[in-house]
Amino acid sequence: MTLWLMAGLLFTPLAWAVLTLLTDFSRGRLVTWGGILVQVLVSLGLWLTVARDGGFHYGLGGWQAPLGIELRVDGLAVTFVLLTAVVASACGLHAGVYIDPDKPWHRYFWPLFWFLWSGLNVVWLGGDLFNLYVGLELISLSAVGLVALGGKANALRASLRYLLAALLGSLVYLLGVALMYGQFGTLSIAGVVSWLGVHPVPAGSGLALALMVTGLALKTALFPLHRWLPPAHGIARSPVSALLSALVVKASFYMAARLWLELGEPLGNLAAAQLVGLLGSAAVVWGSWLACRQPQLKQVVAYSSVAQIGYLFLLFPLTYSVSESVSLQAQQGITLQVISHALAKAAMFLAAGNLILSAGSNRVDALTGVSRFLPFSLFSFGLAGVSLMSLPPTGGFAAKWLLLQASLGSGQWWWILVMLIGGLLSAAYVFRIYRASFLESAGPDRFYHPARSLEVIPMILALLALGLGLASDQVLSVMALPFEEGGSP
Amino acid sequence: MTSSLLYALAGAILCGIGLFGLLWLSHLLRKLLAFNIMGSGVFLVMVGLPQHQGGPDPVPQALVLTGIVVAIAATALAVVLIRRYFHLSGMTGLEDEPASPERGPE
Amino acid sequence: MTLNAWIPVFALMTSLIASLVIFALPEKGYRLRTWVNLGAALVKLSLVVVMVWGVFQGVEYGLSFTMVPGVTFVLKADALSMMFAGLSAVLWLLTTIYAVGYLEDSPNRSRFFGFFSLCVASTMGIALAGNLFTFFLFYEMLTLSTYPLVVHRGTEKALRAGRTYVIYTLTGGAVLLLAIAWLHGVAGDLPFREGGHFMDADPDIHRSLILIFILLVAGLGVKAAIFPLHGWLPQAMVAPAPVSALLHAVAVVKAGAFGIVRVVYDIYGVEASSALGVLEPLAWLAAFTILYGSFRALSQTDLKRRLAFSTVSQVSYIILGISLFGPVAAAGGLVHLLHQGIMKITLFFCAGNYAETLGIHRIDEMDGAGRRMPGTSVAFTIGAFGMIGAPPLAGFITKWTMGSGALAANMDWVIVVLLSSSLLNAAYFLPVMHRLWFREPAGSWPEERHWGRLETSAWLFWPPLLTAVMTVMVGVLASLPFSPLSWAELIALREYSP
Amino acid sequence: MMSPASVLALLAVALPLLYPAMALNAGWVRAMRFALPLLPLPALVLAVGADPGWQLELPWLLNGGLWAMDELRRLFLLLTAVLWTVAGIYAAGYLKAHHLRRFCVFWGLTLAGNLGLTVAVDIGSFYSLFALMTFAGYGLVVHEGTDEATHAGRVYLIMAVLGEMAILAGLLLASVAADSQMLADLPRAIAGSPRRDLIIALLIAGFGVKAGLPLLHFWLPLAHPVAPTPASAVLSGAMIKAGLLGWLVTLPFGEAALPGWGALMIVAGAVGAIGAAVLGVRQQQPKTVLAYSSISQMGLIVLMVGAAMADSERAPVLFSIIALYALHHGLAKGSLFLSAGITLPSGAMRRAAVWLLIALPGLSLAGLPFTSGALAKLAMKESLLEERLEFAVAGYLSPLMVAGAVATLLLVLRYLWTLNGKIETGRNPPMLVTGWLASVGVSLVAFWWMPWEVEGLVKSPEWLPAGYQLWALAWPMLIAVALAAVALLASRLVRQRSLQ
Repeated sequence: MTLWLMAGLLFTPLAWAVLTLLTDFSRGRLVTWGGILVQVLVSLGLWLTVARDGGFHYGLGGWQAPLGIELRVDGLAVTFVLLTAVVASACGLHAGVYIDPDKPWHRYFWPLFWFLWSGLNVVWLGGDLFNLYVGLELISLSAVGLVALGGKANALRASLRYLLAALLGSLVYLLGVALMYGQFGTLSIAGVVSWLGVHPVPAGSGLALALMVTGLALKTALFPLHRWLPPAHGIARSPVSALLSALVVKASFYMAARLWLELGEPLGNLAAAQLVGLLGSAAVVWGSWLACRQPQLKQVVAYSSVAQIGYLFLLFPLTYSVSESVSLQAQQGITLQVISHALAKAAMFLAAGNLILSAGSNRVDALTGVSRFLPFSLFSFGLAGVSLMSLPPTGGFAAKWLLLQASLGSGQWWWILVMLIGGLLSAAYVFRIYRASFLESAGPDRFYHPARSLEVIPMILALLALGLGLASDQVLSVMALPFEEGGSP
Repeated sequence: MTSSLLYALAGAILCGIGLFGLLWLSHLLRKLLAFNIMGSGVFLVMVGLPQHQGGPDPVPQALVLTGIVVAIAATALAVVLIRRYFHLSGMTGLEDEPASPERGPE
Repeated sequence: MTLNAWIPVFALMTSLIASLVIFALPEKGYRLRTWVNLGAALVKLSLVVVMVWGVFQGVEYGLSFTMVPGVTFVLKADALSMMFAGLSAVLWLLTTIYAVGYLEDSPNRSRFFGFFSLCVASTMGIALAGNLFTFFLFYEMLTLSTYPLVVHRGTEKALRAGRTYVIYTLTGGAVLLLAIAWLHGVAGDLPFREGGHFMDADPDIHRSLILIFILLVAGLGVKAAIFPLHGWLPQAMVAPAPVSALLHAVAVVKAGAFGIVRVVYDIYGVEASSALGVLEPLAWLAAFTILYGSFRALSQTDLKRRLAFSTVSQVSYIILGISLFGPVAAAGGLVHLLHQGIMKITLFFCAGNYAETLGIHRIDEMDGAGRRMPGTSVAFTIGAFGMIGAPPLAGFITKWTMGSGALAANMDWVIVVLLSSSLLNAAYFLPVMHRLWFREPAGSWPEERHWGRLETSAWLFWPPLLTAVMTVMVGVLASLPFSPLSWAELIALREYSP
Repeated sequence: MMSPASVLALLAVALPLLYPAMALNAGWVRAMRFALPLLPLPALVLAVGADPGWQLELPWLLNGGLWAMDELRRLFLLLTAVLWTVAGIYAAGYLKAHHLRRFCVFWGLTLAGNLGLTVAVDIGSFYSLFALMTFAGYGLVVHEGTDEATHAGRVYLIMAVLGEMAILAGLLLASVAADSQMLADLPRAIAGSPRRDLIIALLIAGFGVKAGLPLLHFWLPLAHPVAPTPASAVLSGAMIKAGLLGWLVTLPFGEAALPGWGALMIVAGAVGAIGAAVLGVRQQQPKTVLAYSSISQMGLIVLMVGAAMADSERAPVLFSIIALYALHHGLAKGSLFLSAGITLPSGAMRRAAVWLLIALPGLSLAGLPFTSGALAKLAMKESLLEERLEFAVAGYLSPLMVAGAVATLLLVLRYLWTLNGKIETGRNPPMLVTGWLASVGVSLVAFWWMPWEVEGLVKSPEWLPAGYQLWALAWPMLIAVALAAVALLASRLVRQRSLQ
């Protein structure tokens, strides 16, 4: 059973990718619909398995580490697998209607989409550093491809910039991996941890961790390494932007977080943790500030991603040399932040796509009067915005609450200020959009009606982000499932 | 001992050169080449460093092989994109193009 | 779970579901929308009546579940929540009727009524919230659902007002969140409990408690429009009249005041607050706000702005009442929660009627309007006299009770504040009434509209009259059981002897 | 089961209170006009027919309502009901069609307040009805809509609001001190309260605005002339007495001797009685003169109030005399005000008769023998004899009363003089004449059958003053006539000289 589930998760997406590579856009869409169904079912199945039996290690094809591919299937991983299934399905379904099938290069959308999905699953489940690298590269390359599908010179420019940043990040990460392997002789995170349990910490091994985190931070667009993100996310087609913001940046962050949580305590130091937190804070403030000043709708949303990503890096100071319960709160908070941001940002980009489609322009001030015409998409956008502002009862709020508690618990009150200011700044840019759309225009309405299905999808995502806050305890309880010892170390 | 350090140092130097090129050069193809140099440096570190534990380690060899495949794929993608970009814009660098007005819907 | 656990949820859901249905209805579905609105309002009212009776009998309504680790979502009906819930249920019904008439033929009604219902759902949630966390949840929801109502007209002015509103309230919300989180860190998840939690708090945390109290009041004070956090309120009067009515009488400012009541009574406990020494500064602040609001109201020429500053002043009565130590003053403050709502909604309804029927916005245009619109003007007069505190109207009961309480608490200066405020109220309301009844009209009205037999549309005509009758009734019949005063006394009794 | 008296009391207040609802229908305006005299009828029946002692409990009202009637309240109720009835008849003839409905609305509300406050014995309803009367009275004052009326209205309102606030504060303090919501409990509590002087000051000042206490009287000479004549009559005859009643039911008479406050009130009364005359004789408007006369008369009453405050033993006796005086003055002053609005018939005989009827209530005020005024003045004199009172300034009371009597007659003469200059010849509406005649009638004749009872005074019209009393009444009047003659001559001389 587990075998089938694992295979279904990791390899069938590749199969869909190959299948869709052979057909045109419309047939690819049919294949994708089937594929989405399968993927969602499989993800759900794995999630239920873990929720029932607890997490486990899994050696793919019977091979064990170091040469085999070792998977680590725990509550957190399956939650992200499920999240990926939800968000990617939503984006896929949306894209099927949204993307114009007549442009020839659009037929590459589906293969890239599926490569991306399989790469994400690899990252969520991957247990050793190198496989994570491969998964990450798979994600980066397909993401770059998806951005390039915009077709225009701008899109290519953004995608090239993205590609170079991603490659640089990968190499820095890989360098860290090399040093790590040279130091410890293993690629498995669990292996490194058990090695450190026996031996004293070798001098200079912090460098490996620093390199890996830096490379991943570049791929996650942590301030000041964020410059590549807004053009890429802003210029891509809306479903692509949604995928990128919701999932792709999370993949590299997820790896950084795993590294930090396992190795941060022995290899890191306080200054580094605070520095990362500081950069995250700067991202929150600077990203929100820039989001307030963007003339174009999707740029606003993209800069908002920069800001929201900043929150994630508060994980580093809030888990370093603090009590167990504070660390747990911080981890839970960050996890919720990842999930709620994924849902909300996907909803926001998809809704923004609808708004742009109907207003016929990407500019914020072109939205004047759209509230009379397109309240449904606007409402989705608004709901997602509520989550970004981290107002209750959204998941964003639950996340912020836990982070506040963690900051208070560890006495690091300065992060509280960051969170409050960040919340207010995010309100500023979200309300800027509301404001523009509430303005009554004198001229006649000339809006285009997007299909109903385009409007429903972001709404569902936004409602999920909203409901996450109410159900966050349940969600977190699955993540915290005890890890079944017995797989390979 | 020294040989492994030598490999590692050489790798580090290559990395440095590549990084410099990647950040400093403006022509896209040069950037791409710099990326490849940097990649080579990383691979060198990877295979070179673990040797001190008595003879070649098979794992890094396998990893580097995979790494090279990934790097080739990336290079290929980059080349495609650079070519297409050059066709559309006539430019070989990523500097901000002269005043792009209203971009229209997407 | 039993039915009793679900009744508060139903009460909350009626308007939430109504809101979703209304959003889904097409703009043209005028009749259906009206019926959904009114039906939901009636259902909610009956649920609240059931709960009021139950709470009086001592039945426990409520449910709770864990939302975020360590924090529970609690809905609970106690005497205090029933006071607020009753207010919002009754006035929602009337405001809905009014709004249907007010927005006849205007665009975006679907959006308006959707958010309107959402706003009421938030208010209900605030009333029924069983701990600060739940309270905060609905408190922020209220901010969000009122924004579209404030900017409903979509003019530059409305949007500016909306921006001010949002800046104020969200900042307040952030401060409140900080305070709640801090309190949670200090003392854990505290349910609202009569008598509070900090009766014998550890002296070590006194300093934190005082700071948290200040933050809580600052956060809540934005919505309650306490000086100097009141700036948004006068601007927000650009909203349509039913929104102003709701904002001033039921939802927003009341939410702030209600929150402060909750904090003082059910979190800190009045004795602990008094022992911490935070009550007296609060009383001074409230007293200053009362006078300040009245002074500012004097110089306003726009009717709704004058009413807005009057709200600034009046809401602080509630806070003044609860920050005086003693059950009588507490009853006076609490009862004003209802009284101010009823009176102020009357005034705003009337202001809306003048604007809609005659195009009157400024006070100097009101000459002789009493002859043209006697019903509205009678309602306005009653509301204004109530505000002044003329007996036997609602405002008098407040002032009398609060004054008695202040004297019992040996805080004689409060009498001076009460009387000065009455004088100032008289100074800015009596000239308006003189204009209404004793000046000759200036010829033609700015924009007159006619509706058959009545002076204005029936939808607009009856709500203010009903609330005016209520203004008289809650005053005259103050000693009946279930009158606001009796209910407030019940609450005060339970708070002071839990 | 409610007693008939309680039902009547409810009806007495409810009828005028609900009467304004008739204004909703524009077609009923005629009915409203002719309903004016009917409004106080239940109260009249109650005052005349029901014996004091009934109680009406209204536990649902405000902080618990209680209405009842004692001897004191009965006289005030009687005065109020009678005066409003005759003024109502008068008004039905007097009013023009312009803003008639509005006038009727405020008339009804003011009446309801005025009647209700005399039977209310709980603080809440007393104060409520008092405020109702005050605020609705504004409508009567500014009814004409002229600039003078608006100005007068503004002064009236400002002073009234200040007065209301003072009353509220006083009642609040007293109520907390007494821990009771009943007026009857207040005097004792005030007397024993540490804030005694503050409360007394507030109450004196608050009710003093209504009662025309010197320095709080400014609204009176402004408001009375500009109000419609029937409204002036009730303002001056009945509403001004509400302030007096307020004092009587709240201040701590009989609980503690307050010589300081008593002296202060006596000084205030003296200033009012004489100062008002000094100002009043220089006025040109008949109704202004009457307004000053009211202040002057109230000054005399304040003298008695002061005496009652100073000497707690004598307070009960003084109370009944104060009530009697108030009744007498209210009826006579009402009649005088109503006479300001009539026109003279053409025949000489009838003119003379009308002038006589105009003058008689005035002379009654001055204490003309065989009138209610003589009775009241003598009773007052008796009660304020120096040997009967035990406080410092008691000795000044007699001379002050004499001076007051002189002042009274001077003002009446001045009124007649100015009226002579203004009065026109023509026909009167029948209702107007009826109302006026009725007022003269109750003042001169019906007074004797009214249920006042004062220790040592015989209640009958056959009562003849003894010789010494006659002289005591007459000599101040002679002085006044002489003064008036001198003034007349002087003004003639001045005019002749200025003509040359």
